[in-house]
This record gives sequence, structure tokens and C-alpha cells, in this order.
Amino acid sequence: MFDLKISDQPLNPQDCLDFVNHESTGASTVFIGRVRNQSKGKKVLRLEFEAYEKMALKEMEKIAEKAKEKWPIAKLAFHHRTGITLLGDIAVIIALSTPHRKEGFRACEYCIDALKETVPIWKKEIFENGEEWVSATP
Amino acid sequence: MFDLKISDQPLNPQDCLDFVNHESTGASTVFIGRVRNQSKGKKVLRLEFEAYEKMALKEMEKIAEKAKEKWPIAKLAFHHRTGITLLGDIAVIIALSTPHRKEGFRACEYCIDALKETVPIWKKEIFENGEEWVSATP
Amino acid sequence: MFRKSDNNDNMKINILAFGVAKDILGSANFEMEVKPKLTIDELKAQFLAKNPDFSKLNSILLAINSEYSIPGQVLKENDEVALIPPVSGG
Amino acid sequence: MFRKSDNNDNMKINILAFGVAKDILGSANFEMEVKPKLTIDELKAQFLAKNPDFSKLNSILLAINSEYSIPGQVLKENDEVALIPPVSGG
Repeated sequence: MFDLKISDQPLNPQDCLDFVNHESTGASTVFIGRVRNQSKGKKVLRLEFEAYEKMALKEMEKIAEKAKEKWPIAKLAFHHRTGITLLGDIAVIIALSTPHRKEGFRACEYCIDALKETVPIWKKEIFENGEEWVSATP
Repeated sequence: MFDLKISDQPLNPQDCLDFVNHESTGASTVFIGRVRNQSKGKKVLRLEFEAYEKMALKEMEKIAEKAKEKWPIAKLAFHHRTGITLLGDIAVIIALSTPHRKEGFRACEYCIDALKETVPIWKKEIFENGEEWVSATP
Repeated sequence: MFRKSDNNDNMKINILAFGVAKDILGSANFEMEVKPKLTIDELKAQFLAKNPDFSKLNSILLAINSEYSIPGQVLKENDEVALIPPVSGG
Repeated sequence: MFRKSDNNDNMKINILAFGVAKDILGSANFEMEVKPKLTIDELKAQFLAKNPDFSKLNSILLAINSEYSIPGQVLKENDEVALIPPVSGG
């Protein structure tokens, strides 16, 4: 039903698509978050992701369960990267299959929004002269 | 900017993801429509897609242009299959990259909704005993 | 054949039919001779009159040279007119 | 060491610190001896009192055994308590 993963290795969208492909569902919706080259106007050299892995997987499962309560999700893949990532690397993939498209968009957006609220994963931006834990301070 | 394609060969999501990956955009949103195994309770053996290809590509480009007017889309891939497709085959892929996720979901949903309104592509469902052009008659 | 001069004024257009429209007409692609300055609305009316099955469809739109036509649009020699039944891509 | 009997009542908990909380504490993982039946609110107050930098953060939540704690929750021997600064995944 759910494929939840936290990994310090590159994430693979095709793995997620293969997992969610399901014969009774016509719509697959996918969100992929990548490392951007700037943040608040400053050039980002790399990002470092740290996770409280055990708890992060639990929280990801809670999000998936809640999404499944709200929408008719057949399968859901939720992968998050940890470690050092460079420009263009994939930080997160959320893929899910639903009978119809509208519920797929809603469910996928719900999951990524919820991830950013509750899943214990932290992102440090490394700039040319300094570094910063994202969202830590006002 | 846009990668528009109509093909009688299997569509490849990774091609679309590769196309839309762009250094200044963190969010890729993807919709994939697949052939389902039933329609209105009847078992579907296969689907046949027919396109007025020249016009379909023009209409797809109009949709992409309109989406780009409404949301800050960096790149957009819009692929549609024609010919005979079987259960699980990909009928359509829409992938696009945006700076942030909310606009990505809106834009992707807009494109697939608009496709279903205006792009001259037709789908025939082949059942065990009969066939039907989808949406043709009340 | 008797009204040769009239016929000479006529113009040739190309018809494309897709999906269920192709099934109704029995052909996907054919030429048609029509009177000069025929509007798209008149052409549509001709099709509907000759093929009552078109009125069973949810809709039938006509495109000229791969653009949706607008009401009153006048046809020109060699125009490509497509019969567009309800689309169902995706 | 003089109040041995008191110390014996104390319990050991494990602290995990992540992100900026790890930077503030200078350590990611350590044991702590606390009084019995300490609540999570009391523990948090201790951390805030000893490390004023925590109050500069947008928030600091505590999890017990990899679940977000609830106010008033009482700690048990060997609990794993994680300091959760504002998350920023995705």
C-alpha cells in the first residue's frame, strides 16, 4: 500500500511510479522536490538533509494514512533523501495513484504540505560564506 | 520551453522529468494518465487513441502557453499516446517545473483539465462485446 | 454537368473526419466541392442534414486548417475542414 | 554522591538532538539523569534555562520514543527524548 523510504542515496522517480501503478487506477500524481540553486537571493552550494529516521518514517506513514482516509488512494510512495545533495538532486518524491485526477492532485499536495509541517527532517543550506538551518530562526 | 509530443510508441516519464528539470526551479509536478481496466463497470480490453495530430499539437501548445501566462512555469512536457494501448499503458504525461509547489499543482491540473476540453484526441474503449467512442453520445 | 459555369465557380475543400464522425461518414478523408464563400455554419448544416447520426452526438465542432472555426467563418479553396466530435484524450 | 539514596531514585533518559538543536547542545546523542516522574514540560524548561539559544528558535518540540510528546506527559526510565527544532524537509 505505502512505500516509505528515507535514503542517503539518489532517489529514483521511476521506482515510485512503478510502485504506484495499479490496474484499477487511471491517475498517477507525482511531486518531486529538488535542490535549488538559490535561497532568498543567495547562491546555494549544496544542501544537507538530516532526519530523525525512525520518527520521520512514522510521521510519513501517518500522513499517508490520513491522505488515504480523505481520498481513494490505491498506492502511495513517499521517499525522502538525506545527506549531502547538490543542485538538481531530488530531495523528495511523493507519488500516488487514484481512480481520478482531481483527488490525486489534492492528495499529493496534502502530503507534501504535511511533510513540511510534521516530518522530522532538517535542511541546512550551505552558501559560499556560511550555512543555515532552514526555518530555524525568524 | 515546451516539449510537446504525440506518439504511437510507449511514453516515458523519465524523458519528461529530464526535460523539465531546471536549475532555478525546485518543484516538478507530474500527472500520468493510464489505461484503466474498467469503465462504467464494464471490463475494458484495450483503448485506441486517435489524434488529429497537427491540430492536437497546436492546442497542446495553446494550453502550455496559457498555463505559462498564469503560473511561473520554467519548462513543461506534454506527451500523449496514440494507437492501441493496453491496461496500465500510459496515455498522457504532463510534467512541469515551477519555483514552488502550489503553482505546480495548479498548473498541472489546469493542463490536464484543458486537454480533456479542447485537444482533438479521441479514445475508443474496446469491451469484450462491443466498442464505444468515449463521451461521443449522452 | 449542364451548369458548367456554376461548377467552375465551386471550390474544392478537404474534409477530415475523426472518431465517431469517421464512423458516421464511413470515411476519414475526402474532397468535397462546395459553392464559393460557403460559411462553416452552412457546411455544418449540410453534414447534419445528410447524416442524421451527427445529431445524436453530444457535440460536433468543425475546425478549419487545424484551428477551431468561429461562427460565420467563410471557407476558401483548399481549406482543410475537420469534423471534431467530443474529444476524449487523456 | 552524598545523597546516594536520592540519586538511586533518579532515572536515565536518552537525549537526541537534531539540526540546530544539535549545534546548540554541541552533541547529537547523550544520556541524562533526571528525577523520577519528570514531565516533558519540566524537561523542556530545563533545556531552555540552560541553553538560552533555544529561545531564539521559531520553535522547539520534544518527542518521546519517536512520537511528538503531549503536554504533561511523564517520562519513564530509558525513554528516548528528541529535540525537534523547526522541521524543513522537502
